[in-house]
Amino acid sequence: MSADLSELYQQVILDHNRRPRNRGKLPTANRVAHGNNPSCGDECSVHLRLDGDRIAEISFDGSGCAISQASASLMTTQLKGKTAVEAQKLYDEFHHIVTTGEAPAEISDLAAFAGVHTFPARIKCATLGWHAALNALKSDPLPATTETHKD
Amino acid sequence: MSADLSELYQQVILDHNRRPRNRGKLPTANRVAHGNNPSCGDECSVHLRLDGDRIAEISFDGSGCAISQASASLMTTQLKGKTAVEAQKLYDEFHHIVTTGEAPAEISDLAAFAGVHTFPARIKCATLGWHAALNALKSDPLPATTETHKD
Amino acid sequence: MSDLARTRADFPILHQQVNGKPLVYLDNGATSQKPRRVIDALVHYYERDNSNVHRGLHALSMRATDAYEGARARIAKFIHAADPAEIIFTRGTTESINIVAHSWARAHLKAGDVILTTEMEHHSNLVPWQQVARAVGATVRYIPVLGADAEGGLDYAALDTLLTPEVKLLAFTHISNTLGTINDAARLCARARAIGATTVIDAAQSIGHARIDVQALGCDFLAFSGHKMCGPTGIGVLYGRRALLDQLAPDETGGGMVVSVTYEGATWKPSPERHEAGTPNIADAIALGAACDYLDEIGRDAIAAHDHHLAQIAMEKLSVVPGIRIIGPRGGQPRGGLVSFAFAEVHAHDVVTFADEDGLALRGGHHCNQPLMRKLGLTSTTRASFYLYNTAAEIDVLVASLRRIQKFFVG
Amino acid sequence: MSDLARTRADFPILHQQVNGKPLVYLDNGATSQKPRRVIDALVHYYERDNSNVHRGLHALSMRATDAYEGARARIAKFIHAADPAEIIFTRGTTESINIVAHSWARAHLKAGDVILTTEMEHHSNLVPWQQVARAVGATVRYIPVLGADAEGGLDYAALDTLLTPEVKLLAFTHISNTLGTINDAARLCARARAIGATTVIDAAQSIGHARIDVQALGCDFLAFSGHKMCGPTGIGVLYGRRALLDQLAPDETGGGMVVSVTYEGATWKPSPERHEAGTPNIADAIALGAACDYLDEIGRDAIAAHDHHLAQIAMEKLSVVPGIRIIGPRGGQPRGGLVSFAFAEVHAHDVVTFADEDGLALRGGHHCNQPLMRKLGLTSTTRASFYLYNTAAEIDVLVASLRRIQKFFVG
Ligand SMILES: Cc1ncc(COP(=O)(O)O)c(C=O)c1O
Ligand SMILES: Cc1ncc(COP(=O)(O)O)c(C=O)c1O
Repeated sequence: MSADLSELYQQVILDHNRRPRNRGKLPTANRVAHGNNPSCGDECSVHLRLDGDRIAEISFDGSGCAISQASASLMTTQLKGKTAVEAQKLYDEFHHIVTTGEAPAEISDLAAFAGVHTFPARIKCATLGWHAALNALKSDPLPATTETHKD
Repeated sequence: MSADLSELYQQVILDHNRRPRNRGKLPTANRVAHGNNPSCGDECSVHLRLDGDRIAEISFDGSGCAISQASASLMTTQLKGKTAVEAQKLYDEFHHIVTTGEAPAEISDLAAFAGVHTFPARIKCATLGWHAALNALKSDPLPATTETHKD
Repeated sequence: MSDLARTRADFPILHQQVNGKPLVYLDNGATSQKPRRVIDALVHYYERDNSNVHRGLHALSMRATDAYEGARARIAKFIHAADPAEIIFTRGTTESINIVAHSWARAHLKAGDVILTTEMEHHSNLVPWQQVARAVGATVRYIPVLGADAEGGLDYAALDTLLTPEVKLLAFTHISNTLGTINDAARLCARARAIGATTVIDAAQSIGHARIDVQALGCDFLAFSGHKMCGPTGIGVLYGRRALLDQLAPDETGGGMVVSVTYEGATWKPSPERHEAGTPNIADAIALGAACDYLDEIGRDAIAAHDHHLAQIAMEKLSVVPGIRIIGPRGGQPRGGLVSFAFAEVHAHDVVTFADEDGLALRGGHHCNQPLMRKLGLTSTTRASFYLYNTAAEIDVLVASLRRIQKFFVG
Repeated sequence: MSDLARTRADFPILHQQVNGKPLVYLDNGATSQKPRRVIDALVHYYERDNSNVHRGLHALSMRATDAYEGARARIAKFIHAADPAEIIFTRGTTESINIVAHSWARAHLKAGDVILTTEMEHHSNLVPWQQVARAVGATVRYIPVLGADAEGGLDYAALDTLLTPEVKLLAFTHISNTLGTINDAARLCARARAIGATTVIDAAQSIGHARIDVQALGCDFLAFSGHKMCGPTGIGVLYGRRALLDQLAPDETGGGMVVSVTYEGATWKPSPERHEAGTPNIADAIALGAACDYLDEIGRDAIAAHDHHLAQIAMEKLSVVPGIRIIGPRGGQPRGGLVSFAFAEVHAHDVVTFADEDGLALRGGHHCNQPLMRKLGLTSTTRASFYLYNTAAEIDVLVASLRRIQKFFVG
């Protein structure tokens, strides 16, 4: 297996793909948003319960490749307890990681996605769940789509 | 001047182009048809007076290249006195001349158009007036167009 | 050199390494590669004859016109059309179908009418009909596919109830790009004709892989793309019966398709000009003619047999890979040269990314067939699609790669 | 080797004989010739990278996608668009204009509205507006051209009365393909914007000959063809402001432009995908990017100056040929690199056939401009149109040929 490919499918990612955390619907959710990646058919719904301005609970649901599923799973573990502003900041860092491969020292598990940057076609897989989560935070009833030219 | 080109612009053709015969409207006409060549904008109207089943008088009108004008002019001199059946037969011979370059001995002035066959793009110029005349004989109120794939 | 080696030598692109491995191109359902001769036709045109067509009398323009109209006649012969004027050059299958939807269907369909199609259509032969149905108040109905893995093909028995007098149009794919199913096009056209419905065949997947005789098929319209039949991108064909095309209002208007224009209005030429507004894609039309020559030299029966042979081998070898579910026709049933499959525990995109490492070009996704995927309970499949230059040895590369993938993800 | 000789060396087609004489290609208004680099871009694509775009994850597909989207970004830069998503690939100018007519105009115009255009439009920027006007009950009005030989250009003074509140759309050509007139596009757009009208510029004749900055021009839509700017046939562009394109209903539907499809209906992606249904003309889009590189290396200001220089020489030398009537701008007035003229006693087609004998490629006819011809009292003109590879010596060949023709027919 090539170095690029083992960078892409790191152990953390395979683990989250095989045993996704916080998967399923959240009965107590007060925000929900759906994201899809029209070019490949990946789908991801994020359900969350906002308590004041903090994410008290969060789950995801959907189907897609290992990258998109693991990313959504890991994301739920990172976003719990965060405010919308903190979530956006975390996403900005994550986006930087997956587009440049540069992982700042202080971020832990998200750095596992640094290998995505050598597979530009997979960036939108990695960001799918995040887009849904940010949309859910905005209570945006529209489906998030990562199919833009900015990714 | 090349042989092909002097074949195309024979003296007969230049003469008819410069001094067209039977040009203008025919006040006594009982049949008229209009033809045009959409790709180049050439136009030709043929006016004729049918007397029984014979063409008693015939004229043409329009604008276009030397080939189309000379052909229409010469045609009027050939069709006068003919029946519709004879006109069609003459056209068939003319069409054979301009598409193959083979001029049967018994046909006179029409043979001047044999040079057209080496300029396939000009065939529809040579046949424009004829199409209008045949349409006039059929009293077809539709404009004749030579812009078909048969020419 | 064997025939197959000779064929492979005709395609410059095949002789390269991808990720350090020889390229194994199994994405022919998406687009085919181009033989030297087709590339040369483009180069020759641009180096010797390039000029605008139709309205020119100088040497280059006459040469370009002759070559362009020659390509039209060549393609008419390729599909046994009665008349070159029945060949309209378009950008591809999608545009061809849209022209029928815009020009024919909007003029001929009304509220209450039914457009009949199938559950296995590519979005390009589905969404345009939904759009026109919405515009005129018609309904789209679907001929079902049979079997949990669509292994039964179309439900022909359902035609008896589906072909009601309200059906004015039947549009269907000749070969499914997702299942590989070969539909019985002549039978479908005959049934439609019997109730006076107009027929449209999406021949995108069949045109380069089998003999096509539009008169024997008895269709009214047929659409295909050049890029899937060894031709260039950007060129395709709408075939239509001349009587229909000459009546049809043009979809696009502009230069080249008019007889007379005034500041008040315009009148149209007959087909094919009436349906080709503006400067056409001259070079690619000519190169498509060269692709027809190439395919006929190899022989379309030979290509179909080769495709079928590879598909059979692939079906056999894939069916024993752990965790794989093959969809589409089984056993001896007719099947085009492609195999679609899903791993229970590995997503198609991970499969494609891994296979790429082995030099394989595969396609993973919904194959522009979302509703069918949903019906089959899938979100995506991986597809290996074969063509005249593929070899049995390449299938071994595929199978080895898939085993490795299964092992990596599932253990 | 001079700059011009070097430029000529870039174009393989120029180095041939026609009827035993060196080719003198003066039909650039119809289509331009292609430099080696553009032909090479096609060959390279088909020999190395060919694959379908967007939906693929294997190496070839990613390379093809990068090259295709790279071309979009390159063209955005070429016309100073704010965003690559504002570049829609089409077959050419005619299709681009038809898309605006179908998608924008049919949705936004209603009975009583006015489409304003000019008396000098190419059929492709005239007939589509007449058709949409007829469909929705709107009216087409024309900005007059001034002078017996249209030497005065557009009647800008007439704008005061023509730009009524009913005008919802202003569509005009940047450079007239028949007259050579260069219209003041920024001024026309500003006037239209002031009354809230949407603007469409037909840049077919200007795109390869002058700098174009869509933001400085202030237009809403701009249409052009690749084949007139050293690019291949079959590819062109519709530029539109992003806000407009994202709102616009798609004209064609099918694969690649949908988000989600069910058996009931579908939803669309944003621009540019929403307006590019089906497999696009990948190779030619990429080669159009190469044409942009080539033109910018030569420099569009240098090209404009060269065109202008040749047109001035041609005007001077033609004006003393007996029997010739030159149409379009005179004296110092802005004029693109083309000259249209009529002989009093020799029809344009005879001129073209004779000139061909001298190796000259000229265009004779109505130039897809029938209403203007009629207004000028002509049925056709002969047009010599210049480009970056033409020389002053070629104009001498033209003039000598025209004198010979005049002599043969008139004496
Ligand atoms: C001013 C103008 N507009 C539109 C067109 C049409 O361009 P195309 O035929 O490439 O669609 C042309 C070219 O003939 C033109 O000169
Ligand atoms: C069955 C089928 N129909 C239609 C299409 C659309 O063809 P194109 O994208 O060339 O317009 C395809 C190709 O993807 C196909 O496989």
